[in-house]
Amino acid sequence: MRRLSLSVLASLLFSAPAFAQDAEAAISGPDTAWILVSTALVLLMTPALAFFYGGLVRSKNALNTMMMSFVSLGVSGVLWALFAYSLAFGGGNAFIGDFSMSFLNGVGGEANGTIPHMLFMAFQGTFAIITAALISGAVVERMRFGPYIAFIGLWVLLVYAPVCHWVWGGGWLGELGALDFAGGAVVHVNAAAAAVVAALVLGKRKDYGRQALLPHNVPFVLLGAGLLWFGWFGFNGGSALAADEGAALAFVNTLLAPAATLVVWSLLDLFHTKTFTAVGLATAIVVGLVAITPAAGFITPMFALLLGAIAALPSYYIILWRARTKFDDSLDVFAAHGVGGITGALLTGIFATDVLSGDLNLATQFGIQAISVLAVFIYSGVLTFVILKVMNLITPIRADKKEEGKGLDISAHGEEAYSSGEGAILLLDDEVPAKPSASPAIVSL
Amino acid sequence: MRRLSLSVLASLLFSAPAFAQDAEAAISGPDTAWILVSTALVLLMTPALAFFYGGLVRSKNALNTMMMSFVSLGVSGVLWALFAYSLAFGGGNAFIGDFSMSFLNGVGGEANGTIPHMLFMAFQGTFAIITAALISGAVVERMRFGPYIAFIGLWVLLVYAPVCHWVWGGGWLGELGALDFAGGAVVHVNAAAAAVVAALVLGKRKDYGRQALLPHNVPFVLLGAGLLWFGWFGFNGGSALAADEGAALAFVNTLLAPAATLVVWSLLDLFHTKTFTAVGLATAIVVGLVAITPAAGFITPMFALLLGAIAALPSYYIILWRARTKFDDSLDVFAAHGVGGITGALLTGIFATDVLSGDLNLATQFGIQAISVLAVFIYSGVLTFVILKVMNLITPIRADKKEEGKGLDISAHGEEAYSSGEGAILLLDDEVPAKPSASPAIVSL
Amino acid sequence: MRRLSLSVLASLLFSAPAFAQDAEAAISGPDTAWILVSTALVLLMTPALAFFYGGLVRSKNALNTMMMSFVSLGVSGVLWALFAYSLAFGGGNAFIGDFSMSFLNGVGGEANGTIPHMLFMAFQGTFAIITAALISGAVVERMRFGPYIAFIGLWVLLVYAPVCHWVWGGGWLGELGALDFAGGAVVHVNAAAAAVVAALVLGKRKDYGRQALLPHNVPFVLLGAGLLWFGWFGFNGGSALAADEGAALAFVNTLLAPAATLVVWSLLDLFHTKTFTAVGLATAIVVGLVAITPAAGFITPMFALLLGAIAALPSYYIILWRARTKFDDSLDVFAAHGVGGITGALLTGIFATDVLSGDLNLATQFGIQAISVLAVFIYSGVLTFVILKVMNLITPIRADKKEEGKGLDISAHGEEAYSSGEGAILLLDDEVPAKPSASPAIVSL
Amino acid sequence: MKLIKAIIRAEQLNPVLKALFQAEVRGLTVTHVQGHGGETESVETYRGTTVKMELTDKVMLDIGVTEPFVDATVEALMEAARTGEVGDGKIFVLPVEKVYRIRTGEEDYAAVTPVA
Amino acid sequence: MKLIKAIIRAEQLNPVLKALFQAEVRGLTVTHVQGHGGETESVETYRGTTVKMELTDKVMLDIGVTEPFVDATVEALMEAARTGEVGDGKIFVLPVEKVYRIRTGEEDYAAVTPVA
Amino acid sequence: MKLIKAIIRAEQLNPVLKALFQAEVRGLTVTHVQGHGGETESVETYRGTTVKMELTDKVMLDIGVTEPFVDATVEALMEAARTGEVGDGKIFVLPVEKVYRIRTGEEDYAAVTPVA
Ligand SMILES: Nc1ncnc2c1ncn2[C@@H]1O[C@H](COP(=O)(O)OP(=O)(O)O)[C@@H](O)[C@H]1O
Ligand SMILES: Nc1ncnc2c1ncn2[C@@H]1O[C@H](COP(=O)(O)OP(=O)(O)O)[C@@H](O)[C@H]1O
Ligand SMILES: Nc1ncnc2c1ncn2[C@@H]1O[C@H](COP(=O)(O)OP(=O)(O)O)[C@@H](O)[C@H]1O
Repeated sequence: MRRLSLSVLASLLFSAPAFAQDAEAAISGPDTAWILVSTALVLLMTPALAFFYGGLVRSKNALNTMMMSFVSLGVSGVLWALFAYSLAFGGGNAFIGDFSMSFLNGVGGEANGTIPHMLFMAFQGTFAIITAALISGAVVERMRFGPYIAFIGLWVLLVYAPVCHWVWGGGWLGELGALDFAGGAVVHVNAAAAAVVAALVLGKRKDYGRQALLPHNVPFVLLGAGLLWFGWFGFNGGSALAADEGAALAFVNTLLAPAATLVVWSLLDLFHTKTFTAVGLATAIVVGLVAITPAAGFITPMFALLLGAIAALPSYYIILWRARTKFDDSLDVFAAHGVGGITGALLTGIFATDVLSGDLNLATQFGIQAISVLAVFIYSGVLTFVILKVMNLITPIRADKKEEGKGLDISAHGEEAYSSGEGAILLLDDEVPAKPSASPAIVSL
Repeated sequence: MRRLSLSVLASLLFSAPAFAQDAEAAISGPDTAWILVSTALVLLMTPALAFFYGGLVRSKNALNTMMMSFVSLGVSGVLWALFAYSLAFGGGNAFIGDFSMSFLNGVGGEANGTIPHMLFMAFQGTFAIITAALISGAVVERMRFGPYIAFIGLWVLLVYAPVCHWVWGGGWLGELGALDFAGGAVVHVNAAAAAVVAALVLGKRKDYGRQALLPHNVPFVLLGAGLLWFGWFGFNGGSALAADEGAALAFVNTLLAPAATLVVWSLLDLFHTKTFTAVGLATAIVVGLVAITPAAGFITPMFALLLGAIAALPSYYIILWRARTKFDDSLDVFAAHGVGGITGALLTGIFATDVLSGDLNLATQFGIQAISVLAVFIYSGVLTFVILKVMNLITPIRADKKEEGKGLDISAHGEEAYSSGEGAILLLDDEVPAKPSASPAIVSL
Repeated sequence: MRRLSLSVLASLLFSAPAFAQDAEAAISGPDTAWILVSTALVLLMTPALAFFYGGLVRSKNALNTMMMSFVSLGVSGVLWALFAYSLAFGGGNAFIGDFSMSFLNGVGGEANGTIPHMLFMAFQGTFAIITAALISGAVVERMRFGPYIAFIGLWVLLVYAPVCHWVWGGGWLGELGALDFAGGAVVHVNAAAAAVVAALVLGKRKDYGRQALLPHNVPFVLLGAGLLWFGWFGFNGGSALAADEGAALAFVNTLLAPAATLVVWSLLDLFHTKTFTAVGLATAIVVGLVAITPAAGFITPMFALLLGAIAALPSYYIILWRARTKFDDSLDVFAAHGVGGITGALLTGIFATDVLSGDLNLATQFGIQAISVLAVFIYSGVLTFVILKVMNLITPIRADKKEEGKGLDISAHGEEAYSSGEGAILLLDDEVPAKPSASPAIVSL
Repeated sequence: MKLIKAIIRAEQLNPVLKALFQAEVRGLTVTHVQGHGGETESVETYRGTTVKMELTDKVMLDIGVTEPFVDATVEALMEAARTGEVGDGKIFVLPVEKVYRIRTGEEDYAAVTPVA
Repeated sequence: MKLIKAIIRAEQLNPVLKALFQAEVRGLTVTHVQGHGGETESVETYRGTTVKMELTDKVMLDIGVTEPFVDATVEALMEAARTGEVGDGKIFVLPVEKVYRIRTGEEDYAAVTPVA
Repeated sequence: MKLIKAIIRAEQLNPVLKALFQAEVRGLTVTHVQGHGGETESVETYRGTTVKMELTDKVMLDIGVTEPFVDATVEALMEAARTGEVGDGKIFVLPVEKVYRIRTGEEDYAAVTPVA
């Protein structure tokens, strides 16, 4: 592989982008315009997630949490272009693609469907970036940052790419007829399974269950939720890969489903806490968006409302339950993305217009949907377990107690999120300690 | 009506979306692409407004204020799809639509103009969402949240939908020839009238006029203003309902008018306060955007600059005056949206290209514009008064003095916007009080 | 000129926008849709920059720093429409345009390329706005706000407009064959040269090099970086002025280059500080975006990865070096935009597909690129020096020591970014001092 | 010399300042604090986690005064800070051995002259 | 009357509050502070600027108690705030001349009755 | 034992820390406060509402020292905190009855040994 890819690299680097004449004929301007926008929108979802997650943690871990999303923009983005895109969408077999398009070999301006091939690659790349970042919600406030980076890199290659291949790259789940419009299984169930396993492997935060771990900045959570919704129009609407009625349908459903989730969630909140919580509302938006993702292009708007409303229930009660257990899935990735994604995927098998019209058999389709969810959950969970355990043999993946106490912003990033500069003494060059950890403890009273 | 809509619902739920062959012919890809984007942009305006408003209040009411915008995404969004769209755009008569499209009956992928009908519905829905949220600026820091939700729900159905029908849905103001490109009257004057009445009905905040009530986070105000401007390109540019010169004109005017308002406002600020205030600049952006809204597609860019410049004056001085009165329109919805919208609507009657060219008679058009503004203001004001007064008979709409003192974040949402977690004791299940308000006062020194 | 422009103004104001029939034929819907979106995206970059810069300064200067970006939306926006667009894109000669399109004379809905002329004007206008705002990073925390406004106004007219003309408006650099896809020289090198000179003319902050001047809000820096990336898709992707493979190429490169920069930068950070800094990551994103800007449409995606990776090095080390000197380019505009822009512009001369294919001669093209960078740097630097020195004769451009100590938020804007309202006494009308500075010192213990 | 330490409601700070200035007390220092006393605690919920907030926002004043001013200061505080509801706060009077004015090096009485 | 001023680790605040409440000490005031003592300083880097953070977040408690409660309060603090690592903090006991309850005007002993 | 309470300008904190460390004073606690004294107030305007800011950001130091260190500490403070402009702040020296080091339970002199 090494040799191959290097020669591929060489050929790539020194050939002009392939703007074949006849390929251009098939490219549609409107579709290209819409997917350009959609790709930008999906890219924005990763910074949005950084704020959604970052606001939910304590301020001493705010930067670390945000960085877990932001770093995926680099790591997953680069790996996607180098290998993962080919592993996901290269020919290959029913289980995985191949290396034929590594280093973007043959990924040029020619039409793929009605848009330039490289744009399709980029659009899909933004999905890989956000999916990896989603996992971080389960490991915040305690995972070491270096191992985290290594983990998401490996995960994109070994988990995301094959699962994506199964459903959208010509793999077995797609062949089987699984309906997953924009990534209920590929993105959300996939990330949630990894999150569950990662939370269990890392163990709970030392303060979990003993102290109240409160969101340090709820407005940031709302900002994240607002931007996520905005970006999700590209996620779902763009998955139509055209600027047509299909995109409009996916778009409208992405507006209505979370609106319904929000309403039902607020009522549940009112019933259980006598108040309307803001964190709850932000969570509801995400749950509604997750749930409509697999269904967006397959169901009518009224069913989207219904699906959104239904989806509030399981996620709401799983969160209530989870908070009482020792399972420290810190930011409830499982409840929001796992349960939301499963609910959406299963309901897609019931509400899909083709099912309702009888074109698809309900029992069969529901079974296929269940299989797709199960297969993705198990594969992602098992692989995540193996990756983390192997990594842990090489280097500890969990921050030590002292780092966790002090907060990971200082220990992993050498920065504080909010700082007044008071008591910060400027070090001149010769005073800078060789290694921060080596600075000797100053003995004082 | 109940019976009808249920059967409509049934027929809707169990029929496939209507993607008629011949309808597709009329759908334009570019127009669809642009309106997809525009709808997403307008949706983003509501979270943007949450930050604009949220930054202006005290931190103990930050979440409550933001939630007043966010909750509209759910309540107004769902109601729009269920009934309000039909009430606004259904046939009906000169004053209100009908229930023919309730539950999105007949709102499918077929062309409406050159875009899918359901996309048009969604685009218009985002207008309803933001309009309802705008009102909240007049009632922050003192209105109870439950009644607020009920109020905006009723308001969307009873005020927004009919007024929208008058102007854009085939109603009497449209027939009369009122020019309202993107909602000067429908959105801004409408919301402002409701705001004025709501502020008067609720009364002023207990600290108003006695203490300095300062913005707790001016950067959030600027963030809100920036995102509002960004979203407004969809609001005005999208109102052309096509990706053509008309959209370009509306777009360019939406860039230039607020720029001019910003410059004039800064000069007024310099003159009156010897400084350039940031809150002033953010306000200027909104005022400029409001003022250009009714005119965006009807006037030339140079007139947009002029209109933006002129619009700064009345709003600036109304704010100066308002702050000295007992009229606690807390975040100056009237000055920004009411006065800005009226200025814009009236100037549209003078600067419109068709007026300047003589195709329309200046005096007549100006009169029509004045009538449209007046009619909307009165209708919205009166209905708001009735709704609030009736609601107040059922349940108090204003928070009690204690809640107001403590801040509504804790009393209405059981959360704090910014929290360090110190002094927060985790309650185990059996310790959770049945009702928060029932927790007995602990007697201490 | 005065007389001319007034008559132009008159003719403009009283003539309908020129939507010529035959012009319309040439307008492309998809291209228009994409450039509408791109223009909105580029506009958003200025608020984004406000947060990127604003988070990096101390909280007592947060508003001032943000206002330096926001005010450009007004000043540069208005001046662009009135004169600068014509100076940049009007016929003129090799060095500067003319006044033929002042007051948007003749800038209507007719096709310019495949989009409405006025949309092209607006798109270019958003570039002028952000370029002027970029300079502010070098002068924060010490420049007086009034002179700053005057400076950017003059700079847009006297520096930005001509330089833009040289490269894109039919001027000598374009003629020479300089490749600058979206503004490596026009925007980034241009702003950086002004920044260097402005930092030197103003001198360093009084605390610089003596106290630790820490970012007061790193999440804001990340928010800014995220929104900048999002907006940059319009900046680079929109510069193709069409929704085609060219736009897709520029877009994909804008995704991949910063991803590579981010990875390399993180490794450098790890090597030098043993941590992954968040401020570093945010900076890396900007550097990668800057570097790919001149190259975006000219190189293949694999070369974009390579270019992004390389670009990390010079900027990283220049920042390390700069922080140890007395050169207080406070937010490293030179390192990020100057060095990044130069690296990008030069590598464009090497990696451009036309160069690699032999269609362009490498040595020649590299030389042209070097000339373009040099010419822009010198012109911008010299003119900036002259403007600032002349301004300084009229009024001091630097805040006095007391204002600087107190922070410019209070002295220049009469506001605080974050305020609890405690200790703020409401002044009644008659108590408001005529001039803030005139309030007599109250003698106390 | 005494140091008067008063813990009051945050919302009473402005009237208290006004009352102190009228009592000719012009020098003081204010700290944001959180207090626990007899007030009802609030219950908050974050995603299923219920917490009881033991602390309430308060403001603490440190006022250095010469003996003759002690009573006037305490009276001004008592008057302006009182609402009558539980949670109004406490006043502590502490002995001070020495006071310096940093700007001039003046000591004790002279260091706070305008007050005494 | 004494004023007990304790500087403790922020993360020990909740156990300390619990211990104090068990010792029947119900009135107290909490301030966010930053301390310098024997702890290792952290080094931070911002764009090539390296700084040493001399101060660590701590929490300061001000507790007014009557004499009989002094020892119990100090003991509760010592127990609940101790981790055994450098940086646990200090307790200062200061004399108080007078205490007032703002709500009622009660003085001294009565002003803090439930405590003593 | 004494508790030295100094209120200084926020911008003088770093030089003050340096001076204290040189005077071998290594233990101290810092609080963000806002002070009112003889400084010029600033006037701010928010949408037509004009307010006068009565309080200025300051920093308060609490330093527990043994008697022999009192003078050195006060001198270090006076020197490093002084700018000569109105608003430099005040120093209060309070008597302390007892000091404990939480980590070890050491008392008084021993509790602050390195200082004394
Ligand atoms: N013993 C004490 N020591 C220090 N601060 C106290 C003490 N008792 C009360 N406080 C402060 O005073 C505030 C109000 O006290 P509380 O006992 O609730 O009021 P009241 O005096 O009206 O009964 C508390 O929140 C706390 O900050
Ligand atoms: N002399 C002092 N005066 C005031 N506060 C002190 C003093 N010494 C220590 N402190 C406070 O106590 C905290 C812990 O002190 P330190 O000496 O590090 O701990 P230990 O007592 O475990 O040796 C410091 O961060 C500071 O806030
Ligand atoms: N009597 C006092 N009690 C407590 N703090 C005081 C007192 N007088 C002044 N201060 C504090 O000292 C700061 C500076 O005091 P000021 O009187 O303005 O300075 P100067 O001593 O230079 O005249 C004030 O902002 C306040 O925080």
